[in-house]
Amino acid sequence: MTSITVSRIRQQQIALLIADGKRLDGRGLMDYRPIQIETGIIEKAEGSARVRLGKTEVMAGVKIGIGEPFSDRPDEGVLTTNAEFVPLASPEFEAGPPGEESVELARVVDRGIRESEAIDLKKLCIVPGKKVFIVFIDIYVLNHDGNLIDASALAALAALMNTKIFKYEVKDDEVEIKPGFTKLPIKNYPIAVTFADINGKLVVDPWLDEEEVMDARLTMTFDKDGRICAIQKGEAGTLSPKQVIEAANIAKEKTEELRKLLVKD
Amino acid sequence: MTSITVSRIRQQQIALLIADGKRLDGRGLMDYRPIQIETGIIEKAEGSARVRLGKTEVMAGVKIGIGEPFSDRPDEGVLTTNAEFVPLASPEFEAGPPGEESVELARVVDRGIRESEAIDLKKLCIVPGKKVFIVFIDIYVLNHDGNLIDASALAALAALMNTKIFKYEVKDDEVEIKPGFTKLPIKNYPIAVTFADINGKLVVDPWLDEEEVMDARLTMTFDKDGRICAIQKGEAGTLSPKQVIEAANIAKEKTEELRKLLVKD
Amino acid sequence: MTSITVSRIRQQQIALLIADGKRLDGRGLMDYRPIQIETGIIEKAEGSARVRLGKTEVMAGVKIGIGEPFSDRPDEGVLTTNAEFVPLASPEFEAGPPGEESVELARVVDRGIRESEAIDLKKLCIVPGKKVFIVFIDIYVLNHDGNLIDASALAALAALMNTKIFKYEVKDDEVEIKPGFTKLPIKNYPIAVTFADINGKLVVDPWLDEEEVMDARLTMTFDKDGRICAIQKGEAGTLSPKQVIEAANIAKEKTEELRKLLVKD
Amino acid sequence: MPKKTKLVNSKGIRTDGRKIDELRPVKLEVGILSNADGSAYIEQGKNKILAAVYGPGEVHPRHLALPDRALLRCRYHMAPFSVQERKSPAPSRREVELSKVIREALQPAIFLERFPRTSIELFIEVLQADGGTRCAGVTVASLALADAGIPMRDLVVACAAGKADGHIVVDLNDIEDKEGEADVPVAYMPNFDAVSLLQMDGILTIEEFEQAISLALDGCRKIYALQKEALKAKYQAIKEEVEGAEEE
Amino acid sequence: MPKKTKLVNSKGIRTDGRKIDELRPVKLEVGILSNADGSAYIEQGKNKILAAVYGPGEVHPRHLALPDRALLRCRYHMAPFSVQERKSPAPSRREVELSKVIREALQPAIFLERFPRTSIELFIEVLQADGGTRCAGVTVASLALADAGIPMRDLVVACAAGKADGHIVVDLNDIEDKEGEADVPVAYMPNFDAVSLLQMDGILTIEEFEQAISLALDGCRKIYALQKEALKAKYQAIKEEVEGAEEE
Amino acid sequence: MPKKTKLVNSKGIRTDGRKIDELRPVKLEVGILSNADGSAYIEQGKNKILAAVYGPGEVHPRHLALPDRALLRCRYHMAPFSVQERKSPAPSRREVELSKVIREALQPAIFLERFPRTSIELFIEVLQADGGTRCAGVTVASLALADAGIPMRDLVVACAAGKADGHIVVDLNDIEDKEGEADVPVAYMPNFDAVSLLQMDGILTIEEFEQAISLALDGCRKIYALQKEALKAKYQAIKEEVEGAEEE
Repeated sequence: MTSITVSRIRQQQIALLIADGKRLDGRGLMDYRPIQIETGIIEKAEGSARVRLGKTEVMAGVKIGIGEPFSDRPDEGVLTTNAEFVPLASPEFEAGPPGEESVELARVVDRGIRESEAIDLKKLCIVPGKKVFIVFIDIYVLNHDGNLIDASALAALAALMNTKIFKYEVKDDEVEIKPGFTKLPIKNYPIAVTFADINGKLVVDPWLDEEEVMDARLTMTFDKDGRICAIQKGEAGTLSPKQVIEAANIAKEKTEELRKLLVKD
Repeated sequence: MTSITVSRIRQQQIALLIADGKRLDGRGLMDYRPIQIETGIIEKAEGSARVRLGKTEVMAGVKIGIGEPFSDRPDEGVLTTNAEFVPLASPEFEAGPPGEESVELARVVDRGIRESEAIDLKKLCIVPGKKVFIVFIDIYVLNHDGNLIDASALAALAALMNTKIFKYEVKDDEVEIKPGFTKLPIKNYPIAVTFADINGKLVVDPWLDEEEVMDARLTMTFDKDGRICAIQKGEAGTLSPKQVIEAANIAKEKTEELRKLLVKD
Repeated sequence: MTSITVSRIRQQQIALLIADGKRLDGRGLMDYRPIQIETGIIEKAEGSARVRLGKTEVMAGVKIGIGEPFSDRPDEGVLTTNAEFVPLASPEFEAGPPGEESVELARVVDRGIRESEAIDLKKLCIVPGKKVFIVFIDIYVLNHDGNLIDASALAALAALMNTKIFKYEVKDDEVEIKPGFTKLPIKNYPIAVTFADINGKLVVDPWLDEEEVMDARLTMTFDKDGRICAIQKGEAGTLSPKQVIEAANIAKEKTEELRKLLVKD
Repeated sequence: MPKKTKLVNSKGIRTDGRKIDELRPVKLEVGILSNADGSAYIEQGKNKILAAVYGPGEVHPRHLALPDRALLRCRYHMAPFSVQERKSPAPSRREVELSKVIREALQPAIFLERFPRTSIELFIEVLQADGGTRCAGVTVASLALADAGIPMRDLVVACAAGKADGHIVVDLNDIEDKEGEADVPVAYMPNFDAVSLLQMDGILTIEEFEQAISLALDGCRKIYALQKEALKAKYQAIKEEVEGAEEE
Repeated sequence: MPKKTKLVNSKGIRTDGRKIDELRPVKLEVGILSNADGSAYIEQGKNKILAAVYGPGEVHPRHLALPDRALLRCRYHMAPFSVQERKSPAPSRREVELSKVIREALQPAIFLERFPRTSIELFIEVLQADGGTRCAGVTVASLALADAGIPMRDLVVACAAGKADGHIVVDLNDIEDKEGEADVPVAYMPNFDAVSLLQMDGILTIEEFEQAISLALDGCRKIYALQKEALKAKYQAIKEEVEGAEEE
Repeated sequence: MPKKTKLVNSKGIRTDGRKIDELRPVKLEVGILSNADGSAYIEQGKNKILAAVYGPGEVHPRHLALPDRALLRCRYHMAPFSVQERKSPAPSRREVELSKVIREALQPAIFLERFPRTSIELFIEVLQADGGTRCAGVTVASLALADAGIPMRDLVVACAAGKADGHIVVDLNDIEDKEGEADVPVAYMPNFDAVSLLQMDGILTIEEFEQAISLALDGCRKIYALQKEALKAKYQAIKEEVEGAEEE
């Protein structure tokens, strides 16, 4: 049987190594694990992607529906992001309604996409005030080995970039589906980078064992123009203001690196 | 206090007798308990029936509402079947949302009615794509002494056959209720027969004590023309393919017998 | 840490004193604790009030929405009353969906308002059968020191009397909000008086320690014309018919007294 | 709502032909469900209500057990087909409130202290509703408790009175309940002259309220006699069964 | 629903080019998730389904533990993006039923009695649905159990047969499932000639049903061979890894 | 959404008359609810927020108890009437997230290890919301914890900064929060120069972000002074009460 509880000795080992600028799995403090991205893997979804970040595995599926706009934004499509900690991903995940961790995950990923205006929601209006496209992003965690946020943000963006919407015509306010597809209009490419603070030292892309010993977690999401579009600090530890600024500068660089996996110049 | 746990000795007794072709309550292996059916007992419901199968007692009520059709069947009424294991029926039933057993019961009864096209749903369309009749079948288990499926299927069919719909006129897509009633259009008469496999022997209509010792349960529903319209195997035991075919032939006969209780030639 | 469990000795003390016509906190049997009412404290709510009854503290907020009328009352606004036992009010309150006590509280307060026709719901119709104002009363218990019903009924009425509705025009069945406000049309002023029966003696306005020893609780709500508009007996004790009539006569007087806190002649 | 119906005519006769102080026909049966420890059935007008009792038995979850008495739990529930428009089977706020007041109405009659650390579960199922279901529910639940052999100080019986077209009337039916001016349900233990449930909605003067209470208590006393008959009938039936068996 | 599609053409060829007794391509992989104690993946047509097993382990909540055997729990669940219209992640009544029948289909194969007071948790996630997900779910779950090292009497394998355009056909795809005349999913333990899941909806004569069962069992036997291959491939891979390691 | 409002005018003055580095008026009160073990109230602009603490006390359910420290639980909740459109009392996903980050913001300040196997329950109720409720919630919760006598390393204080009409501004009000370009809530323990909550939404360059952090920390330090005053006032009041009592 698998146990994901890290023994005390291993915890000390991890922390000691990091103090020394090393990591138990051989990575440098600012190195990501190997990343694999596949898209279009679920033909029935309008968009889909699977991201493997080391042993962490996350899928994102995009479904397009038709519904009503929010009353304060009558001419914009609607984005809704949901995350499931599928119980096959970890002995600690349970079936049932989303817990606070999966709510946080979904909201952090959503924030990056929303604030960077990654999707051109204005172009998803069908009949102003009445009918708009709804973009459902469903994040599906299949194997949890740490840093779900970065993997999920990558999977969500990859799935969006892969999304096709059926063509349609509007007749008397009714939508008629026509043959063919167009691409979901994508305007920006937000990328999240997550740090773990372990005994005062920052590392990126913590794996599960590191997450178990980390004091604080810090996620910074940058848009394609190198601007921050979302931040989330997590866990009960603290960071100094200096660390935060330091992290921002590293994250900017790292997001540029990661963005190249999805966006070719 | 009543206990529904069958003692080990009694379990052995039941199994030994059945091996011998006999049953503890004196029935033959292929005999039903006495069946009583009353209809029209709930005047406020559009249709209703109570079935007593030995000490098992089940009510079914039919309510007719008006709602939207499913988008893929715009010109058909909607059938929805629900079953409540009312806690007064058994010390093992609990108040609360339906558990897997009552979901299964409702779905098996529903399947028989739906697949045999017992209700002529086309005739329940009011305004195509907009307004149709919704037929709510509510199965209410009042005393559980085994074989809830057959009792419920009988009660549901009896209640449907007993159902009246108010007359109406459509004006500008609005429904106006008129005086008088018409019968719910019934096209078929699905009847369920349930077997218990006890140590490799099949019996029909298991009572509660037999259900506690049975290895597998098999329900076969036949329509008025002697064709199978629903099957459900239950419990963790297995059946041989030969047993299954044997059961089908017996069930066909038995359903004809039971159907006569409701449908007079 | 605060404990709200009253010790046995204290219980006997309370009961003995009451048998003697006295109360532990020095009040007469038919005296209320000091009452403070503030209104308009939540500027974002259309109406609001806070009531302090001794150490009991209750807020009521009124929000106005627009929705559909009930089909059997197409030309009336809709009233809906909800009560939250906010967990900061008592170590015995828990976060989560309303329990039976908060449901009862909301329904008793609602009954007084509804039956006395305190709100002129006819004047809250916008487009008959289609659009009406919905009046949401939310009762928020902030500190529980007994007699939540009377405090809540007072807070709800005070909030309603304090409620303003935006002006509007109807164009093609659509509501257009205009500048300015009108008062919510109030027709009646229901006031609740609650008794505790302790060893056969009635007292009004029980505080928490008295509630813990009371045998029965009796709430009587009177309208501005001295007529009863709601009654609720609570707890597992009993009352004699004579006590009930006696209580009604006292309650009539007491409600007149309390009403003066809100309605000036 | 426009009041469409004349509830009491000039001769003092109500929509269902009753006089103002006349009860609807009441039919009571005891011991009709085989699994429950006790059960009973009532028809009062078109009300059709079943009650069943399980217990005293183990408490689940255990931490709810009381050291000095039995825990009484009560669920009042309406079948989806019991009312005009299909009711969702999930408990409504009304059902939550009625479960509470019915439990509190019955509790003072039961010697709960004889069964510490156990629970008594009471289930009331309204199969058809016709006004006054909480009162009929108390009446039938009381019989189910007795049938379960739960020791009681007295039977609890309930009956409503109210106001319809200006008249104080007893045992309101559905339309009187909905279109009448007031409804006062009362539960009562006759041997103790003790009211254990009392509610009111509508508008009444104190004088009218006194009258209503008095009419409701009269109603209670009449139904109490029927309760006792129903129990006697049950025991008679048992006795005959037993004696028949002995003679064989 | 108007039947728009010709499901079987005059040459006996189905919409996806298969003959009536031909299975869809099946791809099986064992041991693909690192956290689970056992896992497997199946593609059957466009079905894409993952299964994972945790256990035997502690039972939560504890009072559900069984004194004489392991508690088997099973969740069949569809991803929101697995079907045409987005599915709410909350379990539907259909998923509740399928979780039950799948659990009952697998249970007879497992030596639960060897692990009293523990639980075995089985999770089946349908990533893409294309008709026959419950059967593919049983097939892949069986491999996940084996991968977890849970001792089993036999692998359980499942396959449906049914009726489309009057023909009895094996392994229905999505459109045959929806527009065909009948669907008969069957789970089977070949070494025991034992059927552990059997359902049907649609309309069949007894003769057609016999044919369908026979075709379904043929399908089961073919997939059973693939299951064993997949397990072998997994152990081969492990063996090579180990030996590779030894050689280094 | 069309940006209708000019958030900062040409003189650098904001919609509510403040300068860009000016806080809204803050009013703090400690110890205002009699049942809670500790409580506090904050008004910041039109925000009106109550916080209450119960504990350390028994953990329910027990299996959640931690062997080496107290379990801190936190519920951030908005009253239905606290916002423009009535909010359902059921917790929204936003409230779930804020409950988590607020708990994590306060936890490092508390000596939880002194109370193993107990729980500390923190309830934050937003009675009126006006932008920046999570920060005001942290500030007031910190006082409630202190009022409950829970030993703390430092008070936690929180303040947001953000960007409105191109200006980096402190302590955003409702309209700046909704129509501004970015919002950066920060919680801080001044004695340790430690950030315990940090979020951002909107768009900022790194330079703007540095400025925002710096402004937010200035805001924190100012509110920290008010927190300490409020605590002092409370103890002064107690002291006077006690001394008054002694003099009598």
